[in-house]
This record gives sequence, structure tokens and C-alpha cells, in this order.
Amino acid sequence: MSLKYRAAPKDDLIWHDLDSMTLLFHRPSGITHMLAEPAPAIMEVMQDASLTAGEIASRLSAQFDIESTADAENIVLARLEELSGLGLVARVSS
Amino acid sequence: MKDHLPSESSVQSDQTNGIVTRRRALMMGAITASAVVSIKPALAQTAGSVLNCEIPVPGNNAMGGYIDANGKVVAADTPGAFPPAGRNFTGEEVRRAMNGRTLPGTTPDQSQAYVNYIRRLQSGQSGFTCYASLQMPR
Amino acid sequence: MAEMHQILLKIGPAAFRIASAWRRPLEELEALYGDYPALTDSSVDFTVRLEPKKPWRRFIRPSVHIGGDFWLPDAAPLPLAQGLLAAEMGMNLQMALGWRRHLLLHASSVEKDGKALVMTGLSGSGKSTLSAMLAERGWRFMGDEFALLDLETGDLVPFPRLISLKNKAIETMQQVVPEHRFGPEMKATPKGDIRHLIPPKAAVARMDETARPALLLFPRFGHAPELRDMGQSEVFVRLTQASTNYVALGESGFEALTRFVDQVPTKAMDYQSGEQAEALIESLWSKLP
Amino acid sequence: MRDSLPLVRALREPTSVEALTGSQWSELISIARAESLIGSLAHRLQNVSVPDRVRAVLQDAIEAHDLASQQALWEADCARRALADYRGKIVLMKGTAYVAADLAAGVGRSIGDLDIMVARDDLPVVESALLDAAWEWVKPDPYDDQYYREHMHELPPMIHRERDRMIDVHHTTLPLTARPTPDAQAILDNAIALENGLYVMAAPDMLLHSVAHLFADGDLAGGLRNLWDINLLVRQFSDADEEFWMELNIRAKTHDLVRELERALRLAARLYETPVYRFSAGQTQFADYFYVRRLLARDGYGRETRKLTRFAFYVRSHWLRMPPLMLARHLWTKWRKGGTPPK
Repeated sequence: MSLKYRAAPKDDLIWHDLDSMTLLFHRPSGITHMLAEPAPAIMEVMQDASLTAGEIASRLSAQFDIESTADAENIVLARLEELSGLGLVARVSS
Repeated sequence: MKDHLPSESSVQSDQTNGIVTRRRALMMGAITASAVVSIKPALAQTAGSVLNCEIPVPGNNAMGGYIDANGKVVAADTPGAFPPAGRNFTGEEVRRAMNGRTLPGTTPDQSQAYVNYIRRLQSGQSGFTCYASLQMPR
Repeated sequence: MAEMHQILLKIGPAAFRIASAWRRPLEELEALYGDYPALTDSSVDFTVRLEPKKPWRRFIRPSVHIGGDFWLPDAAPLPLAQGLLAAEMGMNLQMALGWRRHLLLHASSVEKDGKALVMTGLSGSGKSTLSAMLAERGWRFMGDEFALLDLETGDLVPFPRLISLKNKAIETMQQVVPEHRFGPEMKATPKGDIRHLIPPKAAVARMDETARPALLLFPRFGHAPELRDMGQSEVFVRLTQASTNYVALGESGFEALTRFVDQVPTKAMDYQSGEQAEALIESLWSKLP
Repeated sequence: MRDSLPLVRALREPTSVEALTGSQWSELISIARAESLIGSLAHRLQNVSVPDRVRAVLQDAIEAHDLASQQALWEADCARRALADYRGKIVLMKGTAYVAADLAAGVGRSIGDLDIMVARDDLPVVESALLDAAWEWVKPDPYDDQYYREHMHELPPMIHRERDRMIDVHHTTLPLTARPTPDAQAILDNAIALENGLYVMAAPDMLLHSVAHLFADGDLAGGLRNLWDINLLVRQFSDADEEFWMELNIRAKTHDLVRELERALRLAARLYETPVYRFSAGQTQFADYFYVRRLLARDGYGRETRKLTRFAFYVRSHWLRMPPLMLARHLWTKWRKGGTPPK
């Protein structure tokens, strides 16, 4: 079965919208990240659940008009790997 | 900061003002396009604007080593490599060299090798904070 | 160990002990900071050390190594004739690396009617010269190097150290400021020709008086006069890079900087002369709420 | 002030600072910053009355160190995630361990690099996992690299590409060339699991590592801070566990560190009044005087003093780490290249 991901606990994160990007302050590391779409939307739809890239992609398409030529699930997967490298989402071992 | 901070036009989110009457559009971007940049300490600014700095070639941890054309530290007397600079270069001299001038007291090839060495410096090595300060846009 | 001479200085909220192996830089500091208020007790925030790297360098081609409570590797020594510059660099370094009571921005600032104009930009942008010039034309000078943002209120706190004039700015200011307010001329320093200028009396007398940041400018010298809008994201990133302690402050730095970016209107300003800059600034200032 | 005794006195007896003048405070602060003990001092002085400006300086130090220890834990967690597939124990060391184990020695302590220890046989696995997770080598020099791999107790240092933080991966607590040879396997066997799956050393091993670190792994630079760690660890461990002194005795023999432990305890008792009465630390030796002299070699401007004493300890640190023939070979190689050995 495919890998699941879980966003960092809400209490660890402070969000702040700027005009074209979203700031994310991550308390445990003290690092400020600047996120471009679709990364903020991905973290938003994940909420507290452990989800696969496919599940996240379908949550996204339920909530947004997806503008993409490529396969949304693969893009989500690439973003999840990027976010997990930063410790903003965790791979969940099943 | 990473080098590839996306320009603002390439990453437009679509946050509609006022009442949302339709679903938000979501730009997915490309698989290979990184979507996160992390803010790093502005050590460079501190070193560059507060202090006058200099860069040894090579640094203390590799003293006596020769510098090859690619800027790697190699054993002394390696053919084709250049001996240690024998003096430290100031930030200003390095900046000029990165813009095409030669470092004082060096041949063009030697200067290029030293500049390549300086470009490879990493945090923790002598001269790094000075080099980092040169990376700031001016 | 060799004896050290020392003096104490208070600039805005910060107090310094400057210790030096030579008297001369301290005598120069004393003359220039003579009208600054004395410290009420002799405890300080930071110690700066000016000393020879090797003992014989105290006498033979004396060169000043900048040390102190906080220091950076790679610092190059300066000749003794530039000891005053070394002392100023040493104090700046302490602030940049050690100060945590405010968010520190590399910026100059001036005040009018309780509102502050903040100017930031890379070296050569003219932010320091602009603040010195405006200070002679009805604005209160708050600082030419660091703007200190209060972490709770977001107010701007003055840090009116000596104004550090470089190259052409020296001549420009000599036309409007009497000679007795200038320090010694230091030719061909690593930062070019440098001459320090004592800020106007009001700047020193009111150095504990804060102001509300009302306008942020990114000046750029040498281009046809123009004002441009800047995106918030760009402003935020540039300010993180203009701040020496943004990352070190953690969450309170994040809160202070995001609030600043949300609340303070910002423009990029190109200009070719002080008059142009003043006109552009007045046009923006008159439209502020 | 001619030495750093004022700092030692303030740490030992916090209320003694109430008599300080403003300029004495400035000296104390410069010394504490230079010895990386400003955070510890700030915590010690929390309930003592001090001038307003000093209070602000101390509060800055507390906040800076709070943030630093939080980031140290995060860095440890980053290493844990990078090594998620590694089945062996990952043991945190030094400052990060004190903070992770919630020890008094971690409060206000300055923490630089992340130090971890793994089994020696597993080094290649751990090394490649870290390289995969964006850590990179710091030193470009092949001689240094070879030197580390053959003779040191750790891999050459690595730095994380994005976060600019260093990691030192150890496989034992002292260089392989040093005369005492601690039992690395025993340390791993007895290590204590934390909630997140990382480990810290058992109490006696942790103290003995601190001792080894103080004497054998350097020229006593940062010695006052290391000795302060030892003082706090001894107090906390011996209060918590009746058996601690006995176990410590046994472990000191296991790790071949009896003499070093005795000296550390004598010095800690002498400078910080560490209660070591239940341990026979031996009679004061004449050499102790030189150690104290070296430990206190800093003046009221924060300058290093007693250059000769410092140099003697520097030479000694290399002597200790290498057998004579090897030292000669090492210094020869280094001399031909015109530098000092890696530290």
C-alpha cells in the first residue's frame, strides 16, 4: 500500500498570508518557510489525518479548481517529499 | 536563501478578495519546481556591512595545500596546481576577481583557481562568512 | 597582559565598554560622543576590544584587531589611524550579533510628528546619506545604521550613533554642516574614505523617544527618479536579509516582522540627487494618513 | 580582574554578586560570554537582585539559550528522521543529550554541533544515510579525512546543506590514539531510550564522557564550562541514586578513566564545591594547581591570558591523543603543509 503522510501538529505552526506567497513559521526548528501553491493548500486539506498522495489529491480537487496539465497526484507526492525533507510533514509508517 | 527563489509571477496564488462566489483556483506548478524556500540567517549582511573581512587561500584547515584549476585543495607540489596564496584576500579584492579582474599578485589562471576555491567554501571554513557576504546582491 | 584603556558609551538603549590597547581611538570617540548622556551606572551590554593581534603590533605598524563579547571569524585588522572606524565596527558587530531586545534592521530612520521614515537597502543605496541630509532639514535623526523595532509595540527605537559618511557623501554634508561636527577624515579604508558626523543635538537629546514606523523605502541611487510598488513577499524576504537578528529572535522576530510588513506602506525609490529624493519623500509623506 | 575567578564565584554562590559594582558586572559578563557560560550564569542568578541593565543582559541570554536548545532538539530529530531505517542505537551526546534528558546541566547550556554516537561497524551505513539526507563533508582535505578515519573517534564533520548545522558522528568517546580506551560497546549496551527512539548514555557513562571530554579531547579550552557540566551532573545523579557512586567507580575502571575522573572531581570540588565526599578523589596533587591556573586564564576584558600555560596544555593535548611516534609523523605531515593538526 502507498505511503501515508501527516502534517506537523497545528500548534507547531504559525501561518501568515502575504500577497503572493504564504509564510509558515515552524516553532520546533525556529525556521521561517515561504510556501508557494500548492504547498499551503496541501497542508490545509491534510488537517490531522494520515493520508496518501492520492487521497490528498482528491481532497484538493474537491475543494479547488485544479489548474494543472500534469498528473496532480504526482505533483502532490513531489510536494509531500519536499515538505517532509523540511520536517513540515512526516511520513507515517504503517 | 536558496538561489532559486521563485519570481512572483511564477507563483501566483489566487486569493479572491471579498465574498467567495466560486471555488478557488489552485496552481499546481511543475513536479520539479520547488514550492518552499526557507529563510536563512543574514550572516552575510552582518559580515559584509559591519565588518571588513578577508579570505585565506587555502584556509587554516588545509594550510599548505595547493589549489588546482577547479579550486580543489590538492597535495603540495601537485603538477598544474598553484601554491598557497601567501596572503589573505580582502572581500573587495575577491568581489572584483569574481567580476573578471585578477586577484592581486596572481596570474589570471592562478586567480581563477583561487576564485574557484573560494566559491567552494562552506560554512565552518575560514573565509566562509566573508565569502557569503559577497553573495549578497548589491 | 598589556594594559587596556577604556571608555563607556550609551547610544539609544545600548551601553558599551570600549577597551583599547591604544589611547588614540578612545580620545577620538570621547571627542565625538562628548555630548551624549553618560551612563548612570557602569554596567554595560557589550564590551568591544581593540587590540594588536600580536604584541609587537602595538608599536610596529600598529594594526587594530576588532574583538569583544561577540565576534566573527575572518575579520581583517585595520591600521591604527582607522582605530575610530574599528571601534564603530566593533560596536555594530556587538549589536548585530548580540542584541535581542528589538528586531534589528540594517536601515536608517528619521522622524517627524511622531512618525518614522525607515530607509533600507544595500550599501551604496544612499540610505545613510539621505538620513543625514533629512536630519538637517526638519526631520529628527534616529539612526543611520540600525533601525530597532520594538518586539511588542512595533515602535521604532532610536539608535543615533555617529553618522558614518562615505566618499562623496562627505563633501555633500560638508556643504550644510559646520566643521566642528565632523570627526577625523580616514582615507582609503576598506569601506572607502570615511568621515564621521555628530548627529544634530535634538537626535541625541531625544534618543529615548520612540516613533511609529509610517513609511518604508528601498532607495536606489543613480537611477532616474521613480517610485515603484513592491510585493509583500519581496519586502518580507529583503527585510529578513536586512535583519541581523531575525532568525535569532525566533517567534517574536516572526511576529514583529510580519506585523511591520502588514502595516507599513512600502515603496522602492530611485533617485539621482538629494533634492529629488526629498521631493519624492515629501510627496509620499503628505499622502500618509 | 586578572582571572576568571569572579565567574566561578558567581556560579558557586549566586548571592555573592549582590556586592558587585557596575564595572565588575561588565567584567563578569565578558568572562561568562567568553567561557560560554552566560546562559548558565543567567539561570543561576534568576532569583538574585541585579542592576536593571544586567537583568536585561541575563534575560537575553536565557531567551537565546532557550531557542538554541529547542533547535538542538530539532536538529537531533532531523538526524533521527534521516536515520529512520537504521536499526542500531543512536546515542545523543553532550549538550543535546543533557537537554533531551531534561537534566539540570542542559539548562542554559550553549550547544553548538549535534554530537551522536553509533556502533563503529555501522559508520558506513550511517554516513551514507546522512549524505542522502543533505549533509555534506566540511573539510576538503584528503589527509585530514584519512587522519579522521584511521585515528579519530568520530567521522570528519558534516554540515547540513540547507540548515547550516554541523553533525559529528562518533563511535566512541575518545580518539582511538588516546591512552585511555573507553569501552564503546558497554556505553551502547547501557544507553537509555528516550521517548522519540533516540538514546542517551546511562548516568555514569554520561559523566565519564564529560570527564573524558574535559581532559583528553582538547587543550582544556572551554574547561570551565565542561567542569560546570560535571558539577551539575554529579549533583543530580548522586541525589537521585544511592548507588551512583558505586556504579561510577565500576564504570570508571571499565572505561579506563579512573585517574581522569579523580582529577575532574577534585577540580570540580575545588572550583564549584561539588559534593564528592562519598567518593575518594584522592589527595590534591601538585599538578592540580596548573589545571586551575589554566582553567582560570582569562581577564576581565574576556581576553585569554597566561599564554605559556595555555600553550603547555595545547601541546599536552596532542601528546595525550597520540603515541609519540605517531605524533611525530603527524606533526611532520602537518609541518610540511604548514598547518596545525585537526582538532
